[in-house]
Amino acid sequence: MSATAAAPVKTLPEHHYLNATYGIRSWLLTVDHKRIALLYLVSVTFFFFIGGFFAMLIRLHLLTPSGYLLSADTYNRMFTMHGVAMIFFFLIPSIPAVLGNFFIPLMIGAKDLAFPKINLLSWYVYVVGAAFTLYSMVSGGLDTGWTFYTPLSTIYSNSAVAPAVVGVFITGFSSILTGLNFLVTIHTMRAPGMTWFRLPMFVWAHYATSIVMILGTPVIAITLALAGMERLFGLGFFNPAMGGDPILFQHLFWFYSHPAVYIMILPAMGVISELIPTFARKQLFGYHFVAAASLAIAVIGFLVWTHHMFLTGQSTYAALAFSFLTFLVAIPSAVKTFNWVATLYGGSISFDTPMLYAFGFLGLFLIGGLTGLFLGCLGTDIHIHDTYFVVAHFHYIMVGGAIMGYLGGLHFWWPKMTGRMYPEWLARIAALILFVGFNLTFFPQFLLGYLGMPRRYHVYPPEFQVYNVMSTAGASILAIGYLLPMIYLTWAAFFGKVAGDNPWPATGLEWKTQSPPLTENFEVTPIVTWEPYDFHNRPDLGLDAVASNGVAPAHGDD
Amino acid sequence: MQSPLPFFPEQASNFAGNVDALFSYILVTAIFFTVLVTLLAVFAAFRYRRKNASDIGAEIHGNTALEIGWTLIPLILALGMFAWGAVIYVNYRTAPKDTLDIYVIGKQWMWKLQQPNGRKEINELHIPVNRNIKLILGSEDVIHDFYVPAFRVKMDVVPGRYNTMWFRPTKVGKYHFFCSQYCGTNHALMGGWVTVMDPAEYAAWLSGESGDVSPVSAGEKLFTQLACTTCHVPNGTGRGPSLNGVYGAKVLLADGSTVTADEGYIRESILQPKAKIVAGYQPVMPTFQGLVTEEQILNLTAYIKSLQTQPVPAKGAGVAPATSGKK
Amino acid sequence: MSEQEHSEHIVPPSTYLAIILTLLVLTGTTVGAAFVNLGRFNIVVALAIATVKATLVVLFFMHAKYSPKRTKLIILAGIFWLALLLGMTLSDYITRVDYRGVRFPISQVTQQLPAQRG
Amino acid sequence: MHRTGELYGQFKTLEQQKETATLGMWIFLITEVMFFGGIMLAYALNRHFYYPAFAAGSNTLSLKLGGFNTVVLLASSFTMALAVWSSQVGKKTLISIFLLLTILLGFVFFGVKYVEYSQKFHHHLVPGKKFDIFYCVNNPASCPDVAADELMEESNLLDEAKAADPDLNAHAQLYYSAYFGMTGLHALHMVIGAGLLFWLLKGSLAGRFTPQWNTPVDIVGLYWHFVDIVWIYLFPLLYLIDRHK
Repeated sequence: MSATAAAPVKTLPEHHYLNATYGIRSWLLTVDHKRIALLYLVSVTFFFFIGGFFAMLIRLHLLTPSGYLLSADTYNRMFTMHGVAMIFFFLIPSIPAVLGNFFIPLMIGAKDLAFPKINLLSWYVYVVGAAFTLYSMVSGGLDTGWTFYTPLSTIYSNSAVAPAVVGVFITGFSSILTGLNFLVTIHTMRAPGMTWFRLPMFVWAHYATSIVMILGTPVIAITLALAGMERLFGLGFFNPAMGGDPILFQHLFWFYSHPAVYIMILPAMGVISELIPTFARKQLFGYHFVAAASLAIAVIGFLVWTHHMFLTGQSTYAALAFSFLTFLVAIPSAVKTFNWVATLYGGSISFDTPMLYAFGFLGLFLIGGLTGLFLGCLGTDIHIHDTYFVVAHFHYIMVGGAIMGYLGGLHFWWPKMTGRMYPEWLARIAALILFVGFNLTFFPQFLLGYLGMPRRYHVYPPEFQVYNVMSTAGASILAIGYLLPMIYLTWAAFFGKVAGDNPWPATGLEWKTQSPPLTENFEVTPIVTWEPYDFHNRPDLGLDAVASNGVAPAHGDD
Repeated sequence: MQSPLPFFPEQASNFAGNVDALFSYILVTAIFFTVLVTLLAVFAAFRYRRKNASDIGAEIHGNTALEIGWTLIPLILALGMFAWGAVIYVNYRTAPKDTLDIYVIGKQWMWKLQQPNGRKEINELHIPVNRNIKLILGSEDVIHDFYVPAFRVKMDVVPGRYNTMWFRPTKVGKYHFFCSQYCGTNHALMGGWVTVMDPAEYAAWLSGESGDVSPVSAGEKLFTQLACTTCHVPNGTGRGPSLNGVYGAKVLLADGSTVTADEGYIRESILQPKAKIVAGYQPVMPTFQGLVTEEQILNLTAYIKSLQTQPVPAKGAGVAPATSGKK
Repeated sequence: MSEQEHSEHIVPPSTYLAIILTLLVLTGTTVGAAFVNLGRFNIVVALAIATVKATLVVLFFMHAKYSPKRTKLIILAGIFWLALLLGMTLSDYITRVDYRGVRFPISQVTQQLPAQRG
Repeated sequence: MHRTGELYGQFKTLEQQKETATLGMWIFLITEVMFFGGIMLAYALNRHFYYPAFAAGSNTLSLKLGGFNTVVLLASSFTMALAVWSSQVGKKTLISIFLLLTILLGFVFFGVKYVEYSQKFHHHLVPGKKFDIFYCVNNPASCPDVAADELMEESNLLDEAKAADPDLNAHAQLYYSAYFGMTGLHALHMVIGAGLLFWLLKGSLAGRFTPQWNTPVDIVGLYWHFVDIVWIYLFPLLYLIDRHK
């Protein structure tokens, strides 16, 4: 344990996972979870910029009511491929497969995940799925919407549906394998003393996420398999011409795809639950409640899926039940938010870039979550279902929530992953640009939605133009906000200042090893004797032992 | 839409005011929590900002009373939203009886609409103000969705089944309607205008220039052509039940259950006569599957609906005895 | 990890033999039952017998009977989630007013069908 | 990760390693349950909507072949269980014998499945444009493998079903969608299982499995039994609808 390195000029450790072996083979055949995480980092970033490129075209096109630069068919392909790339190939793997893969073993004091080879396999599965999807994008594109609704996708679309469906189907197994690996690892690989209630909240969040991956993803797999076979071989479950029911597809699709939203947001919540205590230097308020809220979201999240289908003609009774459950799933999210804010109280708050992302997340997730109430509510959903209101809502959750969490986590752990610091002031400016650009892009879409502009329109009546122009302007700012971190983080990985083992300092086990870590993570298996986020009994962090901000200590009964 | 930055669209139906009110209620709640959380966070960020590099925060682990509080209060507020929303939704999904029924067929990428008297329109809908309007929605290909923002109503149009939606326009004027479920290339072009008119103007519009036969009379003709009259004798003496007054009433079935005779039931009885047998009758009716077109079924249904006002025979009607007095 | 010691419970071949014989008898029973008209209970009986057979396989062939509590919990969770998927979806279909799914005449729709495409 | 004997580097003990592997397999099997759950749901709904078509479709299947395959699969589960037992008590030759038996039974299953599939193909019972549930009844000459009295029976059944459901031919395709979808996925799992069994056989011939270390046998055993369980449900759901006529 070399946490007390306080040398005046910091240097990178002599041996670490990055220089353990060299050559392309040592990366492509690695079973080291940290290297696999970096493989994922490269792949999901690639898809993020593909998706972002499509998004930029969409926003440019919508500058004028009659459409600016794309034909109807091209526009439809753009938004479909934007959705597919972003959801299946960026958002779902982003935090779990990059940050989760890298840090879960480190955080629980394990040498690796339980199944390192399966971990590598999951990346290859992802790559194969991605290859099919890219093939579909270049061979005619895909124009069904990322939701693949039947019978449009199975019978009527003349775009490259089959390879895309196969691609998403295959990628699903990557997600299943990752979730399986995490669940087993968290159960059996914890270091001595790392009890369930000493786990960092990031690990809890991934535990909950993995449950969703395990139980939901197989259902989307079979659904897409059936839809694919329907298109290729004429199976008929979703084909009204044979008496099949297209609504059944939606049931099966949303059984996964609603919980999939929690695959995206739960890990981000986990990141935020790390960032806030670290940068407020304070115990996470209500640890047990935040952990329980993660599990509650994962479980109740499975019971709300038909709120995407209130207007398909589904049973009124079912609609009532599912709307009720939808309101229930809002509660644990609210509990988490309140606990984060309460954690700030009496803290010693710094404004390093990761913390700025945490504040950004709080604001955007709050708006995203609260606007979900309008959609879960039966009365208002009649009006705003399938309008830009929905588009704005889920972008606040997925972009404002999940990506803010992802970027916050990347900045927070970048020194651990690469051993080097990113440029602090540039990063703060980028975070600010992102926040402003994001709000300018997506807030006007709430207004558009309530005014009645349906989603997925390549042309629109002129009365909607003002907000569309605002949105496009915001998107340009947002694009800069995303390019900046990509550039300076890459630069920092090679040329940044050497960070040291624990630059923040933070309490987690991952900070007790060197940066970048050894291939085996720890020289000696650590023994955990402290509570999570406890700054008071950790002399090894080199901080003052008592709080100096005038708030009396209070031992709650959490 | 006059304001350069509009917020609420025009309110032009019975649902609009209520949906906007509910929206405002949720909006106020949402703003309250957004402001509360933001203020608390900003306050904490300033009050507890780090003064010395090695400062740490106070030792606070949590507070169960607070946790329970901020679980229960949002729960209660949320249940209020749920209940209000549920009332509007149930009202929306349950059409009143005295509706003006308009058939709407969606296909890639146009809407075909038909008035009760048979007058057809493409991407245009004329309706009288202050009448309850019911749209019966069918699709010829993929899933569409009929959406009128000014009325705050929409409903998916699903191939293979019928959905219905209803509303009562409250303001004369012209309003956009859209297709709101992505349906392929020209999804965005699949819209048009709803024109809400004074009843007198509507009547004039309806009678003018329409060369189409009303569905009721077309249905009556078909009813004879297809020899339905040989069994479904109005006075109830035929091999099939009399259809007088049957629409909208409860029908007693051979297995003892009852079913409300709505469009769906009538459609099923024509296409799959053996699915539901009226009590006291033999399953002798042949299926008309493939023999009648979609439009002809609509006409037959319209005709059977017109028999609603005919006297119900004491014996031989399909109407269940207990509830034979309709609504 | 304390439940580790008994995970190596060895089931004797005689138990396996008894189980396989029971399974074969139950297979015969389920075929026999299918030839008796029980109305709607045919499916109930068939599923009940299948469930008994599956339970025997899980408990003995797959050693669930001798496995730690966690394994049993996982099995139950799987069954529970399957029930959620089936039950909650069917709850929509069986409470629809027109739950039998009144459908267009096939001829109407098939005319519109373009050729199947890859 | 380094490997010391049979212990992989990320683990501390063989017990931890085995516990982890078993847990992983069980969790994987739960994902399989959900996977088959989706198609079960499609089956359940369509069977509910179109019972006559499903009954008619089921009656065109060969109960003899289906029943025989059920017995074969159950027997293979039995031999698999004995292979696991042999590895636990350290009877190295017996492991290979039982694994071989399991593989053989698996191949018998494939053989029968092949016969069944090709029959359906010749009888125009594969969903798609050529699908015709009346094909054999109308063209007895093209279906030499169906006996005349069976054809008579089938003809009566189909007429009855047609009377109840005029769209029989469309809805029977839904039954066959379920049949091919479910049995096809099951067969795919069997193929993967057979591959795993060959891999085990290689290991057991090399004498790698001992009472101390037999995790692969145990794990593959779990998988094979699961595939058996799926068939235990598929058999009555597909072959035994409305057989009493």
